[in-house]
Amino acid sequence: MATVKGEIVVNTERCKGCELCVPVCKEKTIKMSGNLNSKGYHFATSINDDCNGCTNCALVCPDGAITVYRVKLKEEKVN
Amino acid sequence: MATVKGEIVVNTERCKGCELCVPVCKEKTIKMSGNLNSKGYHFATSINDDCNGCTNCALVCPDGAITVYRVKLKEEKVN
Amino acid sequence: MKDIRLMKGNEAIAEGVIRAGCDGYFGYPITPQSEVLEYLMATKTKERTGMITLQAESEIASIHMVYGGAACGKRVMTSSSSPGISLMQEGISFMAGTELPCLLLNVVRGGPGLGTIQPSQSDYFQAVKGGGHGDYKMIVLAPASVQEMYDFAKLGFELAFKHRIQVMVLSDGAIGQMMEKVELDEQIQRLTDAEIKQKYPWATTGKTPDRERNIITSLDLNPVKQEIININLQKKFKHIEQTEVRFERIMCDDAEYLFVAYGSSARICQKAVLLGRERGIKVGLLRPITLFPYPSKELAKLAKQVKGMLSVEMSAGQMVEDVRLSVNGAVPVEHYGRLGGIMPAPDEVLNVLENKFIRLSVNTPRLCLGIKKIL
Amino acid sequence: MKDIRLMKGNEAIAEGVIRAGCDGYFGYPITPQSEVLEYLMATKTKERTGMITLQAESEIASIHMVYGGAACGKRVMTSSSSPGISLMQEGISFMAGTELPCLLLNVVRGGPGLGTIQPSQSDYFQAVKGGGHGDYKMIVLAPASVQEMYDFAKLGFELAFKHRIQVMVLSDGAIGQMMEKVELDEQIQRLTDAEIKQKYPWATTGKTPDRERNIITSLDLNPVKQEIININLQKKFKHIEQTEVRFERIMCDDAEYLFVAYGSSARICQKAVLLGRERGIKVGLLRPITLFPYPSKELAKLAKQVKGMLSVEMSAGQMVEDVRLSVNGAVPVEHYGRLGGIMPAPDEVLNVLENKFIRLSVNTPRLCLGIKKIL
Amino acid sequence: MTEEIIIAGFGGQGVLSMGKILAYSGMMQNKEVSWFPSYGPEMRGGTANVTVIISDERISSPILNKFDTAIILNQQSMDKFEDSVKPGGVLIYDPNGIVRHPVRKDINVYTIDAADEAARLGLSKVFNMLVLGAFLKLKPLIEPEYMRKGLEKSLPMRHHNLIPENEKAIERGKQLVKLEHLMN
Amino acid sequence: MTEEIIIAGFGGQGVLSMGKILAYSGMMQNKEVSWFPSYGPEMRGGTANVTVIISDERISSPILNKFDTAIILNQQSMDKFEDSVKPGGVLIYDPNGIVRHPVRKDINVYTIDAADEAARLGLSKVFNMLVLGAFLKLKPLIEPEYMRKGLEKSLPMRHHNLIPENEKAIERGKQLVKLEHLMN
Amino acid sequence: MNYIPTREEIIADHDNVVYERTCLLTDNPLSYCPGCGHGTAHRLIMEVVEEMNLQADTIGVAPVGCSVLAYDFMNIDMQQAAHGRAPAVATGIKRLMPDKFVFTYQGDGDLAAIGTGETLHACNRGENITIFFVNNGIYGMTGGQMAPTTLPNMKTATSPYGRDVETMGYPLKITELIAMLPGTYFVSRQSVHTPANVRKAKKAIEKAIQYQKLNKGLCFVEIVSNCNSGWKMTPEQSNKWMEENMFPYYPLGDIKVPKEK
Amino acid sequence: MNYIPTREEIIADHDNVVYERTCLLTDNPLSYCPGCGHGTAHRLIMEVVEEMNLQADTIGVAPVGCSVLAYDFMNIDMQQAAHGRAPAVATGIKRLMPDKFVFTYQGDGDLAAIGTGETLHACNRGENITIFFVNNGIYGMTGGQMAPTTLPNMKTATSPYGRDVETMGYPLKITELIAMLPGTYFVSRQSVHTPANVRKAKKAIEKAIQYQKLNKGLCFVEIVSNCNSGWKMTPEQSNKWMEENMFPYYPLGDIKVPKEK
Ligand SMILES: Cc1ncc(C[n+]2csc(CCOP(=O)(O)OP(=O)(O)O)c2C)c(N)n1
Ligand SMILES: Cc1ncc(C[n+]2csc(CCOP(=O)(O)OP(=O)(O)O)c2C)c(N)n1
Ligand code: SF4
Ligand code: SF4
Ligand code: SF4
Ligand code: SF4
Ligand code: SF4
Ligand code: SF4
Ligand SMILES: [Mg+2]
Ligand SMILES: [Mg+2]
Repeated sequence: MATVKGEIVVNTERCKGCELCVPVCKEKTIKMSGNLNSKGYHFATSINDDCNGCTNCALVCPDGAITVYRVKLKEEKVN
Repeated sequence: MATVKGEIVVNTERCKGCELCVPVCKEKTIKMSGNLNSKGYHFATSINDDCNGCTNCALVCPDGAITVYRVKLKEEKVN
Repeated sequence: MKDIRLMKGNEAIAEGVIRAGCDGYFGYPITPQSEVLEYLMATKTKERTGMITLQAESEIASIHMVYGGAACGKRVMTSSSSPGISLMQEGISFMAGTELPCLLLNVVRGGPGLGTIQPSQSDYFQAVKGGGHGDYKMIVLAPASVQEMYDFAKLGFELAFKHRIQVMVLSDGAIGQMMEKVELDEQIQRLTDAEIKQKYPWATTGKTPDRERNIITSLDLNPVKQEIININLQKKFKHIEQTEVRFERIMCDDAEYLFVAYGSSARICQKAVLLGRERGIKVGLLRPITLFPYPSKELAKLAKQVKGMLSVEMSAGQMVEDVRLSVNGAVPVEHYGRLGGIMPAPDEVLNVLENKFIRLSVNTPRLCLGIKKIL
Repeated sequence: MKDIRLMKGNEAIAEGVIRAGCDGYFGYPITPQSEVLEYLMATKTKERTGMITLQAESEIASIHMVYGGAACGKRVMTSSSSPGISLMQEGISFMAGTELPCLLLNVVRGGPGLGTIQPSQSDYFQAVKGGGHGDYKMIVLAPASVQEMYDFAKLGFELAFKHRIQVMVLSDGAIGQMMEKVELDEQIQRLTDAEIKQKYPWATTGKTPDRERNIITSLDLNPVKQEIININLQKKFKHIEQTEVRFERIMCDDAEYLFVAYGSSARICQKAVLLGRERGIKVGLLRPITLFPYPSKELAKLAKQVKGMLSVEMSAGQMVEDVRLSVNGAVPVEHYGRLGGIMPAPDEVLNVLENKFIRLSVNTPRLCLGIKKIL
Repeated sequence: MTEEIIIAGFGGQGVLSMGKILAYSGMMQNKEVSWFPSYGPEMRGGTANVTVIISDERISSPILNKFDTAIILNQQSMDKFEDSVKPGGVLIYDPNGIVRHPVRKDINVYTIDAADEAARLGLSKVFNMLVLGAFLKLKPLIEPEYMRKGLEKSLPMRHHNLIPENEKAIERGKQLVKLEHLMN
Repeated sequence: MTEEIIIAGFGGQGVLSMGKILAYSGMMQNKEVSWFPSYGPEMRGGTANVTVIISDERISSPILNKFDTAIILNQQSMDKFEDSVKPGGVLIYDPNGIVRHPVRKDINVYTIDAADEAARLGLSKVFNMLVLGAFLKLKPLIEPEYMRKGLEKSLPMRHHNLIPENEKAIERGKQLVKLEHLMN
Repeated sequence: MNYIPTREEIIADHDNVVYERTCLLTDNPLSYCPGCGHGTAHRLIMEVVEEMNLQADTIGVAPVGCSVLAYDFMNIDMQQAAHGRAPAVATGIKRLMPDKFVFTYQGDGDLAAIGTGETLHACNRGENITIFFVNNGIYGMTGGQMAPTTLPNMKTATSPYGRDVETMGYPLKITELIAMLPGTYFVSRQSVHTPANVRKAKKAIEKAIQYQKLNKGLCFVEIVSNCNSGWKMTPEQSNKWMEENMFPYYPLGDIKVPKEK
Repeated sequence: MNYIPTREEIIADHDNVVYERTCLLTDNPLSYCPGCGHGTAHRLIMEVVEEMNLQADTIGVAPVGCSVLAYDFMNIDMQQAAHGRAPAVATGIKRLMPDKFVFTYQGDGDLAAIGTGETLHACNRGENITIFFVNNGIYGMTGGQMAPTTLPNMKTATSPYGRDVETMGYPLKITELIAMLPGTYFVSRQSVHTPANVRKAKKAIEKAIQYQKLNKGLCFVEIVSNCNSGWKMTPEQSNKWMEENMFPYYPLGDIKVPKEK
């Protein structure tokens, strides 16, 4: 059986820390980093493996900072 | 028995000969004069005694050239 | 066979732009120049050459339609008269800032405000010094005949594209409304989109893979960059001052006194020159054809030769400042003007010249209305 | 107790007009002057003095609201910055033609076009020569401090009503945005409608049986009449030239070289004068306070005393023409300008002065960017 | 030679086109010509006038205050233009509808009953050609051959069939013109 | 005496009001002052800066390219303004969030951990007063009495109860400032 | 030898006047072409102002258009506004003279082309002014060019082959648009070419003035009118043409009437 | 010693991309405040242009407003128009380059205040252009002043005590007005603050572009958006406030859809 798994990559320099991507993620995958980017913004970051690649976060990101990936993964050695 | 009788006075210098007063007179009292006023217009003129003072002509006159009078006349020696 | 017609100035320039390969006209009616739009509509430009003619909802819309078209590398124009041109000042400043070529026609009438609809030359400052905000110049052509109304259509577009600059034809109600003989020349083909793309690589014609995107903007939030942009703009104006000055010398060679006049006034002064010569006065006329760039050098040269210059304008004294700046005190410069839509007569201006410089005539000018005292 | 505050120039003029008994403000936001409208709104002018403050839908609407109010004899004003002022040129010309008093504020930014939002002085020609159509002049006041922004509100209205003329305060982004100390004076009562009717019998306040109807118009279709109207207008301007010139002389008495500068540039030149004196150069500053009427006589006088004049402007060379016209060749006049929103530094302008006239310094100005070569 | 003419009357009388035909004919005869109409709101209320100049030399101002000839076709125009005829000049008018006749003694005054004649002919369109004929009788500046060329140029193709009629009217006008007053 | 200062950081850090309090205080102490903000679209993206000049003489340009002191509160401002400190001048910054620290050797560099301290105090509002304290420690231009008057004038009435807190923060800031580098 | 007065003398006595030009029209002859509706529109407005005794309280604003000289004819204080800007001018007046009756008188080019922004925003702000809008489907003054209200296929100086809606746009029903704005209170379309229409138009004008006195917002009365010169017809023909062609596009009647009783 | 890729490495492989910033947005960082809807609106338009392969056929017009620098972000040929004049500029372009896809991108101050006339007349002429209208109820760029679309009682820099509709006018529903004009073909109001709304908005944008290719007349897509800076809220608060306050006034959805199938 295959599962859909997603992943996001945040362009931390483009991210302005608006936090709009956080609530739209049903998987609660996104949190704001404690670190700052060079503009001084706390950037968004992925904090778990639950992303399902739904693209919600990327859709609402005003700065186009999020790239979303999705694959069908074979169920392997889950532990 | 009294009859309503009217009369119009055309300010011939104001009249521009547009002829709009002519058709609105149900009594066919108004005709354009063969003479010209100083601006070169054939002016409107009253040609009979049938005016009933309805003011139609004055209402449509764009140049405010018509004054309308109306009296109740005692019926006298009609011949 | 030569195509010779009797045309109004306004019709002549309309015919002129069609034949000059104009792509689009956008304008709004105003006396005394509505015939431009009317002529273009009547002649079916779309069918004749493919040229678009559109009546806009206002002069402001017109100038910004011109902006949009010009930014695509098209030959576009608008026309209006004084109040309408005032409304375009922001748009003109934008075109200056973006260096977009275009042809603008002002058929000047008497101001200020609604003024009269009669001919005047009181928009000189606006055209030449810059009625809009910021440091900029347009090339300003001053036709003195219906033929020149026609000719300056082509010349105007040529200059506009050569220098990426706005060219204003500064005419007036007399030149616009009068009919005179005009000799027409051949139709110039409109450029194809492909030709435009090649000739004007700056134009917004759609970003293709072979080039970076084109941007038409007059904004730079960084003043350091904006200063460089502005310096380059000023360099262009300097270059134009050195290369594009046009003027006509009429009986200047032996002149002791000089009329300086453009447009309608120049015609009157030309007659006055003849009258003057009849009276034995060695008078000449310098007629600036370009008001910017101004024939300052020529005037500076003439300043060494003549004893006085009279700037004759249908204004309270505008071009006279450029005459003074040109001669820089070397010779007395006086002004004579009629206002509100009145044109001076040839003997009138000659009398003024005599009074101001020669003082052998005791006649005060016939129609002067006290104007001499105050101007 | 004196009421002293630290205020932005834009706030100061807003407070100034309230205290000068202004009846109405109409305006549209634009950087760098939006604080004028914002301040008036925040301070609740309606409650304070009964003054009306209204945000219009555009600058064009603003100037014509001003027209309507001014024609009723009210003290009204608008403010904007360069592109917005360009949009008002038709309206300004109408106000000139109808001789309506009003106060206009231009907080100039770098142009042309959208330009920058930084300070500039490149709208001099527009303000002084007439950006609108027709022969007209406004009184133009050039504040050089926040205090003057405040003061010129009252002065502006006084002059406007004294001469039935438009008064423009020609400021810039630096003066508008900076905060400085301002000393405020007492509130002047707004005129009642009855007082207006009596003081300004020309105002459209409703035709009562005791007078003929009042008409505010700039139109006369008869050019002969229009010429008379225009001649009278010109007489008024001449009168203003004779009576309302204002300027400041700074260390001019023994000056051998002269800066001529207004507004922000004048502040910089004032510092440059001190620097120059330290370097042993006898340099002074003439600061025109009124740009129209221009202090031409004063400059002509100084031309007999100094060896050279340097017009310093944040423009490509506009006021310098008036300096040249004033001295009429009697002394060399040079120009130094920075563009696009850049302000020159005191030592920079002093170096230019030295280079141009004294030639003992070999330093080229620090920030000159090649501008010297072309301007 | 320079002839400065004002033609003034009503809209609808063919004032502007009369001027245009005159100017075009002059141009065909290789003269310098100018034609300058009253324009814009001036025309409200139906008045119309045009200044035509025909000359051997370059024409300076197309707008004039004084004229060699005034052709006047209604009272308003008479009131306005009688005074602008140069001393010694010519004034031609159609007396129909004129209540205040010209009074100047230093000019030559002629009349032409063009309106009546046009009505008689049943050709109201040729009214202006009759008047033009009167003018050409008094000022034979244009040779008939060029007059025809002028007509051809100034009338649209579809009206060219009317040219002979117009020419006839011009000839008729030449006959109809009457001297009223010779200058003192 | 003339002190030319740039304060640069984020919107929300109280940059403009810090400058205003400084200017107001200077004014109360009878100095000439000017305060010139970055304005308009420059502020998009949240940056804010203000030039404050305090002087004994009339101030010429309120806009400067070089400063005696730069107070820098984020990386973007560091990138922009480090170079504009006059040789021998002072640069004060809060190192929090700064990744590229100042490198110039011809100026005096100080730090203040104001953000941390404000967080520690639980009073994010006093952040800018801590920084102001640091500046006043290094450039004691304004006497405390005028500082208070400046606060009174520049804060709206309803915030006057906060003045003691602000004064305390200024004092605390004076203690916290640390030298990083003395000019060569 | 008793003098027997003629019938005319008996009747045309001042006491018997039932209709006379209002004294708020000056003696200046109107500058309009014969048969032009502008004259009637002027007269009606002035009649109402006279009847409501508002001369001293009225400030009118003339546009640029054939009625540019309205101030020569209306015996009230007037201002001449730049082309299209009358609503802004009136706003300036009314805001500063709130007790005056302030109106604009505008043509279709003035109000619906160049002045679109000022018209819409004055309406949207609910300025307590009255706008009289004379829609003749053409630019009369400048010689009969196309207006925003010109009908499809109608010939004008700038649409000599007829208005082609594809390239020149559609006749703009600006009155319907502004009626949608909450700032307008009373919006009506009338004509003045027949006695009955004149009477109705006068009623609408009366209402528009009365509501202004109650500060209800902007009142707007459109008068569909002829421009016989521009249309190149006789006055009578033009009125007929208007009925047949203009009214279907611009139907007469009230468009927005106050809701409350 | 086989290298075992991490989970991230396996997934975040280029082949697995399901959402990525379109290449028609440049690398320049957007100049907008964090959380501002302008960025999303830009992205959607560019995505559609990319997907429809229109880059070489597109000419965009930037307004004066926060999006004045749109040309720095959109990788297409663009013109920057004067405040309010974008529809006129676009008209000039489209008339002369009828085969191009021409759009304007305008704020509410730009489109509905100073540019009212240009907007209305471009719509009325049925110009074959597309207007994207970002309505945030405020003048973002100049620092948060009142716009024609500002809600009643809403506080802005020039209505610091709230918009008083009596004196400052009513929020202007310009979109509803222009939908009434025969020249407009497709008019829709959208938002971009949730994933679902983003998807819908993109659909509307697609339609607006497709219809332009068919020369159907003017297409108009309003995007109700936040200006969190001007409203003085966090991005999240502002979107909530927008839902609660803006949407009731400016309800989302299609306003005018083509009649034919
Ligand atoms: C700024 C400006 N643009 C154009 C004109 C020319 N102009 C005068 S009146 C007019 C249109 C008049 O039409 P309308 O408003 O319909 O009035 P009407 O004459 O038909 O009553 C125009 C375009 C002008 N005076 N000012
Ligand atoms: C002629 C002119 N007037 C005013 C301005 C100032 N200005 C710039 S943007 C703007 C309003 C912006 O608001 P909006 O269109 O709603 O765009 P937003 O910034 O909200 O996206 C104004 C008034 C200008 N640049 N030009
Ligand atoms: S793609 Fe969906 S699941 Fe993954 S982080 Fe984004 S919103 Fe969450
Ligand atoms: S929505 Fe985009 S900009 Fe905002 S926090 Fe998330 S990644 Fe950053
Ligand atoms: S008042 Fe009536 S009846 Fe008398 S003339 Fe006029 S229309 Fe005829
Ligand atoms: S309606 Fe008036 S102007 Fe027209 S013909 Fe009759 S009286 Fe004369
Ligand atoms: S041109 Fe038309 S609108 Fe103007 S006065 Fe004549 S008929 Fe009336
Ligand atoms: S000011 Fe408002 S509209 Fe402008 S970028 Fe910031 S949030 Fe967006
Ligand atoms: Mg009309
Ligand atoms: Mg907005």
